[in-house]
Amino acid sequence: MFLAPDGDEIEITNAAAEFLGEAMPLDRLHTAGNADMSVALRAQLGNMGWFALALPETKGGSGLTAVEHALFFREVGRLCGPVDILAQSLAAHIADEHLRPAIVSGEQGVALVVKDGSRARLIGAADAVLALQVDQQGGCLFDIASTAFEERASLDIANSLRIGDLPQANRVAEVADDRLWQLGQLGTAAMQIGLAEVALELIVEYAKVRETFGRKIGSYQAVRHPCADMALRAEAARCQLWFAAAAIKEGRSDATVHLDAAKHLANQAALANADTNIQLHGGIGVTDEHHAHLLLKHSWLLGKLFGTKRALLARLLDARVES
Amino acid sequence: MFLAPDGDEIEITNAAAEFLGEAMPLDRLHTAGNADMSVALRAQLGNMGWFALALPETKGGSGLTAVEHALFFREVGRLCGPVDILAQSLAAHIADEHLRPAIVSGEQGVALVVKDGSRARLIGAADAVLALQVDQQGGCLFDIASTAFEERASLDIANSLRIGDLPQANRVAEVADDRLWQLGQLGTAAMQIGLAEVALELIVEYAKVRETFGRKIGSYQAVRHPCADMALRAEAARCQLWFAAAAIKEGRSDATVHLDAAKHLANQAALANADTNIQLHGGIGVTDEHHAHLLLKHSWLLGKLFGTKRALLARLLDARVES
Amino acid sequence: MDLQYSDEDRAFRERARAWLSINVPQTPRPAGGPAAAQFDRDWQRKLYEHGWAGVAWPKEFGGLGLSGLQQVIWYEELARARAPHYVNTTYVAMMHAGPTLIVRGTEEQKGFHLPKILSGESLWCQGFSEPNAGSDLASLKTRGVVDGDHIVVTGAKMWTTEAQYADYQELLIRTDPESERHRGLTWLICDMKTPGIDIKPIRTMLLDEHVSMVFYDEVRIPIANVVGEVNKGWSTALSTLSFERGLGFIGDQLDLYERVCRAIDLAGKVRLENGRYAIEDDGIAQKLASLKADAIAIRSMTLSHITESDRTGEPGPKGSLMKLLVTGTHKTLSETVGEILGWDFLEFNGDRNAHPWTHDYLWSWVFTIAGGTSEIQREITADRLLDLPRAR
Amino acid sequence: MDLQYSDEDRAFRERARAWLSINVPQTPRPAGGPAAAQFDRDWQRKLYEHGWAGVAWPKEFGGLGLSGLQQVIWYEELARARAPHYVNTTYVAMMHAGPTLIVRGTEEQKGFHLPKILSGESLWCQGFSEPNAGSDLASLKTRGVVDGDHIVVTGAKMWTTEAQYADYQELLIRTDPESERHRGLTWLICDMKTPGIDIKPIRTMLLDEHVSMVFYDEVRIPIANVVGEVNKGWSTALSTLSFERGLGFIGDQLDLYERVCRAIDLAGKVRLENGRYAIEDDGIAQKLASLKADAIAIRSMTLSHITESDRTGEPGPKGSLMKLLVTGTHKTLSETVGEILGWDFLEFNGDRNAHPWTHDYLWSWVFTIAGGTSEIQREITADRLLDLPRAR
Repeated sequence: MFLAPDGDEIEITNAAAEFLGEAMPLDRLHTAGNADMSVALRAQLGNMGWFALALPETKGGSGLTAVEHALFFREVGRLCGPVDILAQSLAAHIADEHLRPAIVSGEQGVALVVKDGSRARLIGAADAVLALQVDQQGGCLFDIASTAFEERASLDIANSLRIGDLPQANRVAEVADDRLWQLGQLGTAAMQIGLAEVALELIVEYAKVRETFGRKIGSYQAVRHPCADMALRAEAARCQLWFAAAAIKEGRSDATVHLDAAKHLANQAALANADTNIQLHGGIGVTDEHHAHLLLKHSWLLGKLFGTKRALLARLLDARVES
Repeated sequence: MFLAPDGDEIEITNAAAEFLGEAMPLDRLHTAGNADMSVALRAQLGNMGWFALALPETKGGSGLTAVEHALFFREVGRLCGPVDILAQSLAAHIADEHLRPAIVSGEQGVALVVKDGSRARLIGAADAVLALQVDQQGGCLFDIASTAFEERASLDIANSLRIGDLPQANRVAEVADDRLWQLGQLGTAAMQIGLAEVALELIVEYAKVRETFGRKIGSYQAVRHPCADMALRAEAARCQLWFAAAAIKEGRSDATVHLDAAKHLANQAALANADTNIQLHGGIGVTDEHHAHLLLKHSWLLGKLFGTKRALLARLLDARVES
Repeated sequence: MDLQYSDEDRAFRERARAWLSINVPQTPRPAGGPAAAQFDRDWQRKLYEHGWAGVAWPKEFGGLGLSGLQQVIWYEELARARAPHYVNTTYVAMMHAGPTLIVRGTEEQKGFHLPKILSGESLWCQGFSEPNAGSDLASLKTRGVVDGDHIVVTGAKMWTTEAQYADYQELLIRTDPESERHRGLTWLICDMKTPGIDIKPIRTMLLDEHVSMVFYDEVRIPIANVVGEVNKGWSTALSTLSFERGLGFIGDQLDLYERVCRAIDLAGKVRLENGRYAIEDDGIAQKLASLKADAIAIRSMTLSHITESDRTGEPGPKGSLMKLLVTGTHKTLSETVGEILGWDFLEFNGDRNAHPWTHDYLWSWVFTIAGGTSEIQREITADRLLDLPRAR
Repeated sequence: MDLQYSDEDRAFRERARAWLSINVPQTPRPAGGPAAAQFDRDWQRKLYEHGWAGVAWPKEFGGLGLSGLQQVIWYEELARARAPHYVNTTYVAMMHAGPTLIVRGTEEQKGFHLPKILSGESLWCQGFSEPNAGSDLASLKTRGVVDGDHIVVTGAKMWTTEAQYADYQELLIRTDPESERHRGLTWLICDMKTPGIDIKPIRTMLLDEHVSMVFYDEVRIPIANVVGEVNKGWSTALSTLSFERGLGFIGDQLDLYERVCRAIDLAGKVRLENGRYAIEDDGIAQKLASLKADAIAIRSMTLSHITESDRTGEPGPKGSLMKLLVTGTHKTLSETVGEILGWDFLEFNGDRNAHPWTHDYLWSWVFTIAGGTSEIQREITADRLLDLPRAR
């Protein structure tokens, strides 16, 4: 047993961090029009094979596991990566051999769909021709090339938001198990944790240089102690993510319980850390040019995907883990 | 309009503080066997007329108002006064002219009764021959002289706890309005606020003298900021208590809403301040000889009387106050 | 202890209510920009012309000279009539620039500025904070050099609210270059049209530009514009701050209760993801009810503090507690509505009329940071109210 | 990253489970007093005789020399078998006195004490804290004066757990009267039967006497009992503390999940004042489910940290985070049960078997204060993990 990134896992993490840091730096979100995956970014990610990381080799993927999937999306989360990256990766799992290559390569874009009452919320690039809807029972891929969705103002800067009705007739792929849901949950939990970690790093860095009343703010307990709490939230969620990812990789019977716990802790850590990061920065933390609000807004979106607080807690209440 | 103790109100507060400080100092609770009102204390309080403070002059009372009632019980709360003081005061309001003198004088003791499922919890001295049960619909006084109750171990040091069945046939007085409930709620809210204030005073005093790592602990933000939060909780609850007491005195139509808010805030302030007081004291705060635990344990009991969290919040949700 | 209004109080309330019921603007205030500033000026002019301008100002300076309690009545009636919110582009002028001039200004300053403020002709902004002087104001560095009968100002101010529309500024600078902390500062009236001033709006995470950086490049300000004395500006600034802190949040204090009630209504109409009405979730219902208790207590605290300071003639030391409670309650309320609203909460384009709850949620941090962070309010409470040993 | 146990791990678990299933005492441990101490000695002796004593101790000193992960397995099996809790009167001896002697003791000290500890013959207590040296240990004042081949100790220790039943004590004193803070201290083995020692139990708010003050009136302790060097005791004390902090809470860490599940069961059986089952209250249900997530994460954190330190051979710097999370979760759980249990929660006579939830609630503060308060754990985290500028 070893519950932390190890060996090749570290290599992949580093490679992802390096690639993503150049391809979609957090700074991009301070320029208008950079929500969602651009065509260029999609092609780049496709070329590098990132959409096929956890896709079986038999389907032309890298055949890696839930663990690498989680590590990759943690890096995506550190940069407030658009969630269409996750939609694209998941769609590759259910597309058939005709559709799959265009998804894996990034040629065709995939948006993520979430039900909101009787309507559908669409998250992802406007040029996406496919839309992926996932729940615990399975997943479904829709052709939306000729469907109009209404654009809504998005609080989140990293993703645009549309609303409309899915063309139920245009189902191009379907699956009836919970694999996609698990990968989606793992991916969003990992993104939230990456985000929670960045929030901590930003404030710790600032606390070491910013002064008030003649001292570094990092020497005040009013800053130090909330930072310690941020570190704790990130650490607990991260360790739980490792456990959940390994549990899925190994097909443990209680993997879904561990996943629900991981997503719940990740949701909490991301929102609370993003919040505290703004507060401890003071005035500069509420400016548009600072990263702080990007994290806060993006964490709200991720909190709505693959397990919201109430749904997760309702499942956890009766669930049991193996010892 | 003036929303703080004023004129004669201050006189009465000071008189109560002085009398109670001698008659039932907080220190008494560090000696075993001092739970509840002793016969002697009851007689003393009776002699001084404290049980008849808010009793109409036509009934032989001082004819003062809900405001003085609240101020008196805030002082009682500062000393973790037994709740049978409140039961005794309330019982005087419904007893008839034959029974009343023995109650007002403290000759006969009154215990407080609270329903717990199908059974009755009795709070107060074992020699009480009367038991008062109050709810929002009214109040009822039982003769329990010949009823056996089973003693239960009491977490609270200031009151003993018994359980049993009320002798329904032995009703010696009854009333069918909410006056008693209001005075009970006001009294327990006031006691909680007194308790919350003492918790704050104890830690502020200690923080000015206790040193760690070469500095007074009161100079650390890890102590200062929780103390500020304690002050805030006490202040908000206290101002709301003033409003509620005055609203009852003046017969405002929204008085019960203000009372519910006051009790809720008082419950929260007392428990949270008692908790923080222990924590910030460090090791000494968990010792039996320190006052800190007396406050914590007593606040649990007061939180169960005349409005628990759920009941108060359920009523507040739909209630409206006048502007 | 009593809740009775005097006959005078009641008469004032009736008069105010009657006038407001027919004079409140029928069009909503524009969300921002010059149109909003013009709207505010128009409303202020209307108040002025009908004798309602300056509720807190002494009568001798054109105000109504109301007691604290009557001011509460006024703000309650404003809220009841859904009149324009008192926090607008006239706020700085009315709430602290004017009051500062009244207690510290020269006769010339008062004679020139006060009528313009009351009538809405002059809008003011504040020039205290700097990039490196936020809650720690006394570390400010913008400097002024006396040159003949002028002071030449160079430096930068930050977080200046509505600077774009202001005619004048409360400007606090360091005129003694050798000085440290609170010494050697000067409080100036700065005409915002003086050459050398450059305003750079700061976009916030609310997607608005309600604050700016203001740069000063050898800006020449007449010495006659000094309020108080040269190098003794801290004393004048304390007056300004005490006005800001005293009544600075009164509208929000009184407004919170109605906002909680609106959230409760909302929770009865909106369904959670699980299909139930939000109000049927015990956790949400309890949180909302608890917020209502807080809002009720905030009004009681307001009345308790104001009636007490009406009697003593001085603001009490509890403004920091009030700010902590108001901003904390505001934040918890916003978060709770975020939980209720679901996906709709995630829609936001900066328009507070279109997305009020999301706007207010984001405003939470402005609220807990601006005017002294919550951390500083706890420090002030520990120092002044609890007399604990200093941490700083 | 993997969750696989090695064959050796699995075999160990099976052996442990089999042995425990037939050897766990059938009578419950007495709530306290000498009978409890005797119970602990008997259980330790049984473990020793069957080769299960000292799971964390190296084999050469009679322990099992287990990896961290195998220790986790052992504690999991103890919990599963409902074996006596590892925090008992043998705790100090087994968890940090013995390990300190192993790394810092002389051959004589090890040869004499270690077997007695393993076999339950010697119970130990800790003598570090003082009335004015709690979380700030380095301010201790109990002094020792070298007199021939003895050190003569005078002063007082506080918070000494189970001092009444201990045979020996880890005693940290100031032997250089001119020294300050961490310098000039000495770590001694103190025989509790030495003349001049007076033990005064401290009654706590749990109504127990599990801690004491220990007074030393010219207590003569042989210099041969110094562990490490005279005046260099801080270094030895750091070893002791690192053992205490490393595995100090492992049982509680693993136990929390079962306690949360018990609370959930309880909530399904108990009715609230409003007549509904506690579990039907959304707020309570959500709080319990959230606590379950915390408890699950605590086990994952334990495994992550332990498998990492098994590899590096060193305990990581995250013990403070673990203590914060475990003690915080414990407290929230206890409070939640307090909300569920109603009047029954208000019954308490000090007997943890009779009133387990109320006992655990009161224990919350012992837990967040003893062994370094939560405030200190946040300080340590800020210093060592986040490398923030020092506050102290």
